Amino acid sequence: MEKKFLILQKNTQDKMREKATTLYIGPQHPGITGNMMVKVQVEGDTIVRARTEVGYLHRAFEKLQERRNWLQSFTLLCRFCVPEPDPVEESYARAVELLEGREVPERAKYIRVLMLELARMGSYMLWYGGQSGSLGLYTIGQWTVGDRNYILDLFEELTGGRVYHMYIWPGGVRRDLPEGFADKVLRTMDYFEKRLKDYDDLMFENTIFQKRTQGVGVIPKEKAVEWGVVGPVLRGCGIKSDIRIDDPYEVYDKLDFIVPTHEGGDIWSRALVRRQEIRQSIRIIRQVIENMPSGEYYNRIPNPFKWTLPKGDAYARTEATRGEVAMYIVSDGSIHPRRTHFRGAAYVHGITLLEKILIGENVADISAIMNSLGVCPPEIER
Amino acid sequence: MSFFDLNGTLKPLTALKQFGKKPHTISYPKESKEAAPRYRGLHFNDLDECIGCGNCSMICQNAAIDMIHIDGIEGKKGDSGLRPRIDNGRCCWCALCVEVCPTGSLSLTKDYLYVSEDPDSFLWTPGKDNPNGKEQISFFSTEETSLNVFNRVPMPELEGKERVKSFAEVVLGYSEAEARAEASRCISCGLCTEVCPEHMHIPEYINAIATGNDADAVRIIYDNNPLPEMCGKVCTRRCEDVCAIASRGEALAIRWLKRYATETAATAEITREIVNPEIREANGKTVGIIGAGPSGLTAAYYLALRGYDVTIYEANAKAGGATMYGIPKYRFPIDSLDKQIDYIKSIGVKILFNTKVGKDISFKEIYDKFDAVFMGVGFPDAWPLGVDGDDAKGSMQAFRFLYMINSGEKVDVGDKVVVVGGGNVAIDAARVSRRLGADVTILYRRRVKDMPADWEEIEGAEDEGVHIVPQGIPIKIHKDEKGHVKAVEYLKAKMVPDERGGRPKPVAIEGSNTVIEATSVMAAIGQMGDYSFLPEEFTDKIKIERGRFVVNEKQQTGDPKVFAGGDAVNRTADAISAIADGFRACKAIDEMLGKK
Amino acid sequence: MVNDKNSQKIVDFIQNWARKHSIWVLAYGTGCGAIEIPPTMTSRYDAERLGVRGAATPRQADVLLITGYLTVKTLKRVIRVYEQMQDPKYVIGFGSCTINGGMYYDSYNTIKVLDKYLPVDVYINGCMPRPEAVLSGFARLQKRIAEGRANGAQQYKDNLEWYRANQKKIIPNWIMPEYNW
Amino acid sequence: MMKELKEKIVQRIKANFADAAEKNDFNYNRLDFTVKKETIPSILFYLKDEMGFIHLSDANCVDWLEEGELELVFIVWSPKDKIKIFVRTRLDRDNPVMDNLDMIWPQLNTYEREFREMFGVQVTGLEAPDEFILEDWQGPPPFRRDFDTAAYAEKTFWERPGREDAQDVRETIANRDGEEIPDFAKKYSR
Repeated sequence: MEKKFLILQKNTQDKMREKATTLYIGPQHPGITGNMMVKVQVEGDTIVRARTEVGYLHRAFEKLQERRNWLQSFTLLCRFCVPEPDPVEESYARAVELLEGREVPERAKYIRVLMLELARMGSYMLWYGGQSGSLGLYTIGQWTVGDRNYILDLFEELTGGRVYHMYIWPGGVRRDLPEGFADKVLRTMDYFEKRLKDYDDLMFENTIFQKRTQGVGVIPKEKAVEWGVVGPVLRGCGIKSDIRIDDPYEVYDKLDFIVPTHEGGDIWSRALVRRQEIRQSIRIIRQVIENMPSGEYYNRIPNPFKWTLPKGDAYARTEATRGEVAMYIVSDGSIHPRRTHFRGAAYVHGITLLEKILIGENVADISAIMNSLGVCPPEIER
Repeated sequence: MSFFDLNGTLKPLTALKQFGKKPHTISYPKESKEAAPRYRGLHFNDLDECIGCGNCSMICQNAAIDMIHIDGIEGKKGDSGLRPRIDNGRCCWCALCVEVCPTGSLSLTKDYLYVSEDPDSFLWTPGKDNPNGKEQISFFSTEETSLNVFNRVPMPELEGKERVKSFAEVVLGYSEAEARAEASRCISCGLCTEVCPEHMHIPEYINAIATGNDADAVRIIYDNNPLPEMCGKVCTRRCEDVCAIASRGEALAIRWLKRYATETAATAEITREIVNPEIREANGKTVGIIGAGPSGLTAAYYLALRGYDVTIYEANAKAGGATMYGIPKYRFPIDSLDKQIDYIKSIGVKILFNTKVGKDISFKEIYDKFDAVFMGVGFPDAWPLGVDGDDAKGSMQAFRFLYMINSGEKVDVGDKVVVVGGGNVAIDAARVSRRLGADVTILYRRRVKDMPADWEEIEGAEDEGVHIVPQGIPIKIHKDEKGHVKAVEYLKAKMVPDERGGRPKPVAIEGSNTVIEATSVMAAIGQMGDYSFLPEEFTDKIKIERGRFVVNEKQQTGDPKVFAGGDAVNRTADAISAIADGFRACKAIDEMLGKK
Repeated sequence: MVNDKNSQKIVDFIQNWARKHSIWVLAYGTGCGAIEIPPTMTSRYDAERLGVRGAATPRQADVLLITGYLTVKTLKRVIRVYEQMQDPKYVIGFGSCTINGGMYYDSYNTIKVLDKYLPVDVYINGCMPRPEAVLSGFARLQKRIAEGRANGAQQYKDNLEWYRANQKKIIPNWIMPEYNW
Repeated sequence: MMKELKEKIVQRIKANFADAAEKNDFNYNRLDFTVKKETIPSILFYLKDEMGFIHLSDANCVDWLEEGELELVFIVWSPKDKIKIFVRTRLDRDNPVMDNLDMIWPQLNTYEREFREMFGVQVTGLEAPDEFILEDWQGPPPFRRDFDTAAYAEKTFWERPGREDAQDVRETIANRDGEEIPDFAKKYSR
């Protein structure tokens, strides 16, 4: 009887292997993140092989920037990664400043941090919706994406645009804070602090969410750095790594905040890291508002039509919600960039890492895993 | 975790408590949230304020902005007559166009709704398509936020106290770094070229300086101006009046940049090497030119380049005309003039000095000898003051005074000089007198701001301690017993608005007589021509009206063979107009003789 | 009865009225415009009030949103998606880049003029169009449906050859099933 | 502190890789090494395994058209020392060949696919599908400097008509006053 069962089992397994099916997930937003395709081979509903296919959003920004001058290039930047455009703008601005040796006023640095942290919150609000939506919990998305509008309202008031801010540019920021803006930010923060409890109730306390995420999409801790894992995903593996601390920029070294980590390396730990980071962002924003110095907000660039940068290259890294993003610029001394390159966290997370960790997972979890890795296809293809 | 997790099952149900809450849904389109005060929506352009410089279309990285003609808007000086039109099928509302608009006429509004089923309807002429957009302006640029660099790089100068000690050049010239910085402020719109009588290629040479190609800048400058160093130092620079940057800031220092470029070529030989002009083969035609002033030299230079055999007859010992004898050396040193004359001579222009037409050689002789004749005779005489006591010793014309000083003669002006007039000649005479050690007062009929002299000159004079008395009309020169000037009596004037809309007129206030002591009085109220060299047989063809030759648009007089230019022709009476006359005459002569 | 002109009018009216109030959108955001779709759909703006809601597959959807630039690679998929959709179907072009290339006008990989490849019923201007603009775009589409003028699909059928030629010009490797037109 | 650390790193690299030319004049936490392309795998291995530069931050290709070379830049980061090192090398532009490096960092596989597709770099030993971002691309590698994207776009795609009445400001003014801009000056017009 025992033996017969084993034979039966083996036969079934063989049959299944023969029947390994290829599934095409996408290109219609497989992870509610953007257009890309994951081609998976499944046995039953277990993935045995995964290949990504990208290129649906390739606009050749890096090529286009070569045709634009140093200032004009700046307007393209926010389109690199749509949910959170500000880190890209910031890293470009800082790379240019690094290459040129341009000083940035203290106030501008504080405003930049304010922007970055608001953007982080906005992006995490969208992530809440995506992460829970990919598991079938749609109510959370209704709340968080709806509440995200309050952050976008702040952006609109500060920069004049809801989604594309085009605000952080070389030399500082574009406009000073409008009157009464600090109070509005604080009020919004108060609101979010209250709401975060609701999100917890619905998401982290929810059995469905716990069961679907714990132990799913595990990244081994010892391999994580080598595989190029960065940001909240790496912190979700229990490794404390944050560019804001390791390679501090703007005024992050003057601010007091915690870098949360969680052992486990699964979706659940990553979600917990993000959950705590929102609280840290609120903390940073409060500090920034409190310590905001007065003075200049912009160190004027020369006439943009004749603005040249010295020969050389510069590389500036920024911590975004997806992890380390960076801008590499090369100047040949002319008014146009010789080459720019945007290093997105998703470039690594969305291709090699995803292909690795999808193996052995359930088909139904692809979307959740992609979301938890912060895969942002427009950032991969640029 | 147990199989059944009670807490985790019940907690999500707390969402039910939201039932009673007021929703935050905006019931668009019934109600709508107003866009933020800084919202970047559709464009608005103040069509009257816009000068059509096209800066917006240049910064647009999407090539979304076209400059087009709009009915009802004509081009004029300082306005190209074109207005921007945005292709909303390209625009990304980055508002860089707003940031670089020199006038601040372009802005973005709170209005953002534009939904249409016709894809061809997305061309948007701001200001024309939303005439009421002004009330909705949200994103605009101020002097503070604008990306134009409104502040000029200051020109290094000698200190006022230092200056009066000698005739050393006051303006020291830009260093290379300063010139690059100043040149890089230019937005290359080219509005300036229209008001330049000579239409110099200003954006091009400034751009060449900005990019570090000084040699190219020199070549571009010499393309239509053979005396650029002179222009670089003393030009009246109308170009700077219409500079787009000047609408909210300080105009580009176009003159100083030209000066910088020409000074990079230190000698005539180096100039020749850099410019390396193409000299056409001699074509056997000859042109005679009367007067080696700016117009004559210009005509001579470009005719020589075109292969003509050119001879200039100059009455004085040196070439340069009014720029040699009328402009003090602290503004225009003799070296830099010599350098340019040497360069022009090196092209093959012959100059016969100390040859006064009408005395040393007759006009008829020249007329018969050459295939064409160009007269750049200028205004060698000055108007007398024409008040009681004008004949006193020590009463002179400022222009004569400058002539004597520049020829190296010694003039005793005493220790108190009164200069009457408000033009550059008056300021020059005053500042020269300061250098001779006198206390100087300038008497001018109108207000200081009405003075036709360059503001920089007026400021310079004040720095050097020249006293300016505005709104003073001289009525009498008092003489001492030896017939020498003792004092000047003048009436104070008040400004009366002109009914016809012209500039306000000074009207003397009766009984406000004031007397200032003086050892010399200089009249600087204008110059006039001397046409005695012209024999009568020509005067019926070569007409003179109101003291000036009558010419057509090709600088041709009634006699087709005779051309004229310079102060004796144009009303603006400055060097650049004279150069323009000379260049035009050259082209006309070439056209006329080339056909034969 | 159907042949009767007046009754046809009534039928059309009822049909259009019904269609107008249930425009289901295919959840396929093609470009950056997709970022303003979640806010439009969620509680703050709540597009479902207008009968706009997401549909999972092309077969169930009425509206194809081209939310921004289309790369050549995506265009191929979009054409296929569009052809799979059933009548009535409409296309909304989002943002500048669908109209005349937008900020990608000189990119080698994005198409510039959407209506050369697909029939577009309504364009929404903006970069990004904000949710209000998106809603007014839907409102305009509803109006056109009610007036019976949103006939992009009919245009596509009538001019299929022309569209096909344009599409094939930039998609060199045309391996696509032909749907029965 | 930082300076000494950098100095130490330079010493160690120089001792092991004779051909490494360093650039150490940055006033922030950065070092540059330029090496021959044959040295690239060994120096990257050494940096990662021996010196703690375990994080590959970025890999890049720059086209130096005028010099006939492609430059590869690898940026590595040490979480311990908090220093980033740029490792550069140059490839012949006409025949750019590099070795596959994805055994050092698996994500280099993706970068190499991009180099191959966008710059035409041949990567020996790379196992990956031919196409990465582009599909059915028939032109030259698009990120090379001599590929003119605007010209290609104009040739390949339509542009909406209706904008033909646009005028050039400089030209309009020049025409109005009869200015003749000489040809050699035109490159300085905007």
